[in-house]
Amino acid sequence: MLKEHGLIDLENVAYTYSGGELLSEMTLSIASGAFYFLTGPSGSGKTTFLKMCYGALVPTTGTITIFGQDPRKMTRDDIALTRRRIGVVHQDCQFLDHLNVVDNIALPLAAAGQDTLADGANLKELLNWVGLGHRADALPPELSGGERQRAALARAVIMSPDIILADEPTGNVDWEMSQRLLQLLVELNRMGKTVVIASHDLSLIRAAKTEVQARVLRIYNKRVQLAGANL
Amino acid sequence: MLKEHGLIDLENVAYTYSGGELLSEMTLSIASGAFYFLTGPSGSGKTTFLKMCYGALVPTTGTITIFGQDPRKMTRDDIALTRRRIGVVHQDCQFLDHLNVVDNIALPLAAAGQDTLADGANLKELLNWVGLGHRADALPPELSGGERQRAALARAVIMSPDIILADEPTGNVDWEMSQRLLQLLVELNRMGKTVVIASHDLSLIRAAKTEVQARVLRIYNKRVQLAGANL
Amino acid sequence: MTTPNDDSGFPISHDTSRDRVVPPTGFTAGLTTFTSAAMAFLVVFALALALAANRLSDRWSAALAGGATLRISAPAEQMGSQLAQAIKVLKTTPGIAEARVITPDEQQALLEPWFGPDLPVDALPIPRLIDIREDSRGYDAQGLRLRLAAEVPGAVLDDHSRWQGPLVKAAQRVWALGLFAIVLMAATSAAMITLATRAAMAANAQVVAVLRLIGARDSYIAAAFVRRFTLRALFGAAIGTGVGALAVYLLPSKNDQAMILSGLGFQQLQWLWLLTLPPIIAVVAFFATRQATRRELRRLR
Amino acid sequence: MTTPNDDSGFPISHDTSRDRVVPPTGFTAGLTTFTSAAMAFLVVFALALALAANRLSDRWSAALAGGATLRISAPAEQMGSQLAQAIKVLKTTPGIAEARVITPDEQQALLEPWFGPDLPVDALPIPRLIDIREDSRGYDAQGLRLRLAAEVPGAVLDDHSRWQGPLVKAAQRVWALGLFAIVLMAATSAAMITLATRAAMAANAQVVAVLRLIGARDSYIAAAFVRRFTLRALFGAAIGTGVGALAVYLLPSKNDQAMILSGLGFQQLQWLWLLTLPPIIAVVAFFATRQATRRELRRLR
Ligand SMILES: Nc1ncnc2c1ncn2[C@@H]1O[C@H](COP(=O)(O)OP(=O)(O)OP(=O)(O)O)[C@@H](O)[C@H]1O
Ligand SMILES: Nc1ncnc2c1ncn2[C@@H]1O[C@H](COP(=O)(O)OP(=O)(O)OP(=O)(O)O)[C@@H](O)[C@H]1O
Ligand SMILES: [Mg+2]
Ligand SMILES: [Mg+2]
Repeated sequence: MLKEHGLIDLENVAYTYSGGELLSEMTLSIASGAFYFLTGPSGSGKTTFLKMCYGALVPTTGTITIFGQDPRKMTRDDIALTRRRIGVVHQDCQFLDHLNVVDNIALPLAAAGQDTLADGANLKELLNWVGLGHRADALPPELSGGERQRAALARAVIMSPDIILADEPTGNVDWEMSQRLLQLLVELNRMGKTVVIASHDLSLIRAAKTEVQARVLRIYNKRVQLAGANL
Repeated sequence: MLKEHGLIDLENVAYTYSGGELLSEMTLSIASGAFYFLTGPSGSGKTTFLKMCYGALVPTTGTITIFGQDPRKMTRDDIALTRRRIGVVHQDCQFLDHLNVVDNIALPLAAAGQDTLADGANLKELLNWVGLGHRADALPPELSGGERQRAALARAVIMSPDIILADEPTGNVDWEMSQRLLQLLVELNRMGKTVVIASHDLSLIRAAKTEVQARVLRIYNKRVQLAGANL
Repeated sequence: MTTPNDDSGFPISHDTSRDRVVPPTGFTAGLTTFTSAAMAFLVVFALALALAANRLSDRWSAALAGGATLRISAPAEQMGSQLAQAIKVLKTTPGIAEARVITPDEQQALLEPWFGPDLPVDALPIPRLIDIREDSRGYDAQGLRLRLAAEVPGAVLDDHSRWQGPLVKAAQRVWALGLFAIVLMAATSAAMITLATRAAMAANAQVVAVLRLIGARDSYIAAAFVRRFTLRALFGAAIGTGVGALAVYLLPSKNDQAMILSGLGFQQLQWLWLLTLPPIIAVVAFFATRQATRRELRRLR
Repeated sequence: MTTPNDDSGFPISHDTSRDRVVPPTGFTAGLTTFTSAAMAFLVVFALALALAANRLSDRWSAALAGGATLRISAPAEQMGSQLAQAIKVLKTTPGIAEARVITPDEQQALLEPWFGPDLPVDALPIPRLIDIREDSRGYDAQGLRLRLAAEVPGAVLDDHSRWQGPLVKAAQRVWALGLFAIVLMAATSAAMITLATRAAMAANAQVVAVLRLIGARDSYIAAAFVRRFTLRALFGAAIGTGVGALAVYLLPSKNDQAMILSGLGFQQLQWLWLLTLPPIIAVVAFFATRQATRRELRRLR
């Protein structure tokens, strides 16, 4: 069953906040190993879509299947275990403000009961990748906006998850840094990870297209559509 | 004295966090009525600079003069009164999560003891300008990332301040919306308000240059420099 | 009664929109209310205990009232004159309110437990007793003894308080302990309300940051928190007092033999004392939160 | 003593890294510690009061021990035989531990307050007294009276407990009230610690959100909070107990006349009871926080 479908499958999914229907009739499949961009105007439902993908929200109608499981039928422990296979970069990156950057990035390892120290070398490398090598001992409130986003990305990939869901991971960083972060995600994608990036930054998407075979999902008029080659 | 100088004057200002010197030897003046962009790599000190401009941080060395006053010599009440003349858009927009969008935007009026209802008409107009007319009754945690940024901008301008300091006000909104917000700021500038926008989005800056005589401040190597026409 | 979410009626500020900036709910809110309620409840009990002890010590004090007995042993033919002489002495002793010769019948009753009802008091050469009540000034027992020795040779002064005093002292100690417990709980309440306020302020650091950012003065921010917390404390104290009063009222100790500890409980006007409890706790909360808010605002600069 | 920020030594979990995810400081932390401390302090006092009352009621009960006096009025020539007869009856009455004829000297001493030292007890036709101590079973006063009426015509049984009982009852009531206060405070502590935990959880909603996001199980999150709060409660209770014990120890009530309320205070082994207080409060805190955490985790889904 997992073979036939993607990592995450949506079937006729709709989502309604108290305000009204936001997303509807979404049927699509996030294919394993693919690289996706998710775009659409502000308030169109990108974050909502991603939240359904990692089980933080359940569809109002329709069915979503995450790694072959329906989140409605999963216990909270099941959801916790599933989350370890999903790296999430939240739009408003949240950290434990009393732990320093390294500890925050290594937190998924601690929560999964893995030894933090064994991965010490990797951790350092990762920190340098996101340009936070010199800020390792800083507390999250001492980071700049862009630094926080990079730390969130580092935390999302530390468990080497099967799929990475990043919500505007480059919203607060300069062009050079955003290229570097994109590079990191592209490399992870080449290692077989699935990547979904929500972004309104069309120039970023264009730049990525030169590096990777990216598919662009576009939320328009409550529907998610696969955008063509033209952007 | 206020005549001769700008709204905010920095003289040989340096700022040092516990980590080390971040900004140094900054001598510049924010001229009344001008339109500034503040740019620089992530972590270069844009937010720090803006925080000094509204008195949230005081320089480690050197002197900053805000509306002719030295924040080091101001009481907390003085600072509060000064803040009413400064509209600030924080990078991580903060709201009172238990009040709805309208009340949050009108909060500066309430804190200043002004009647909220008298400005009712304006408030509605402003909400529509930032595209939040339909979300007026929502609570801040129910807003999307871009919606929050727009609400923060609306709150910053509601008191009709002398100067607007906006930290990445378009980091989470799509191109179309960012143009619209820029338009709002340009109009305010035409009405005589001083505007300072910290942003790493060069295309936004380029777009603005066609509309307004904008000066670009660039943080580079701990110094703030006025960038030339070439960007 | 004003509920904590109700903005009307408490005269700290007329600007009711002001404390809307403080989130209305949350567990620090519940904590303050509950703390006040619990403390008020305990204070009601301590008060009941203290008042019962006070009543008891009053009653015993009154019963003794510096009570003393003058015992006169004399041959039957001198008894009359010695009694009269003793009364004369006592009447002229400052500090003695009353001196009364105990009649043979009363004496018979007093002795009955020891000798049975058939004792011929009149026929026996037993001493006669004079009951002495001192007034508020008290009398000088030593001086009285000296005078009596000179003028009424057969008289012996027996001072009851020598052996009944400890009873009164014990009751007074319970009363003092009750007051001590009340002071202790008031201090504890104040400390807890202070801590709850600071916890709430810390939890609402973002609220403070936002208000600072938009140019709210410290006094504006402080007033919002103080008002909110004072109202919560008042509300909690009212509930605690009410429940406490009900519990004291329902305590099954009324129909008991009222001799020693006349049961916990308030008498008539004492119930009115309870009405002062909630305002007192609210005032304590007011100053505690004001202090806490100011400190926290300095800290969160 | 383990401090709340010290991760060693408390055997809830060996994974000491675990509760680092809960912010170590903050006023909800102080609140929990202070609440436990205050409650432990008050419990120490309530315990002291209760124990003092218990001692008192024990002493009085023992002193009375169902104490009674048998008074025998008889012509001098029959007195000896009636006394002997009465003792015989009493010795065969079930429930009476001891019966002792009070000697003339003792009787003289008892009567001295009333008649002075010169009373010729022997020469007077005053009754003789027999002191009766009942054993734990107690005796049937009514039955004894009937037997005595038949066999010892001059005997009258005077049951002390008739008028001394209320004293014992009063002391027992103080003891019961002390226990009641302790239970009340334990309940209050539990409620406050629960509220403090929930306040802390609410204030740390972001911590919970982050931990959920990165795939931490509820049990992991809960354990961190429970451990932290149990340690804080233990720490606070230890401090409160220590300070309370010191205060009781220093209370100036020792050299007082020990007759009625023998002073607040603990005697010898009773001090050891105090050692059990902190663990008990910690256990209460453990269950209170576990309950609170689970509920809060469900709420913050
Ligand atoms: N909890 C909520 N309750 C009610 N409405 C909500 C809630 N969360 C989001 N919304 C609304 O749903 C819409 C979509 O929100 P979402 O965060 O998914 O947008 P988005 O595409 O991520 O936007 P952005 O690019 O600005 O982040 C917005 O209008 C938002 O106000
Ligand atoms: N409170 C603090 N204590 C120590 N270092 C801090 C603190 N605040 C900021 N910094 C550091 O100072 C540097 C500049 O921070 P700042 O937020 O001013 O950068 P920025 O230019 O706004 O970056 P961005 O574009 O990413 O928002 C960063 O490296 C940051 O980690
Ligand atoms: Mg979003
Ligand atoms: Mg910044």
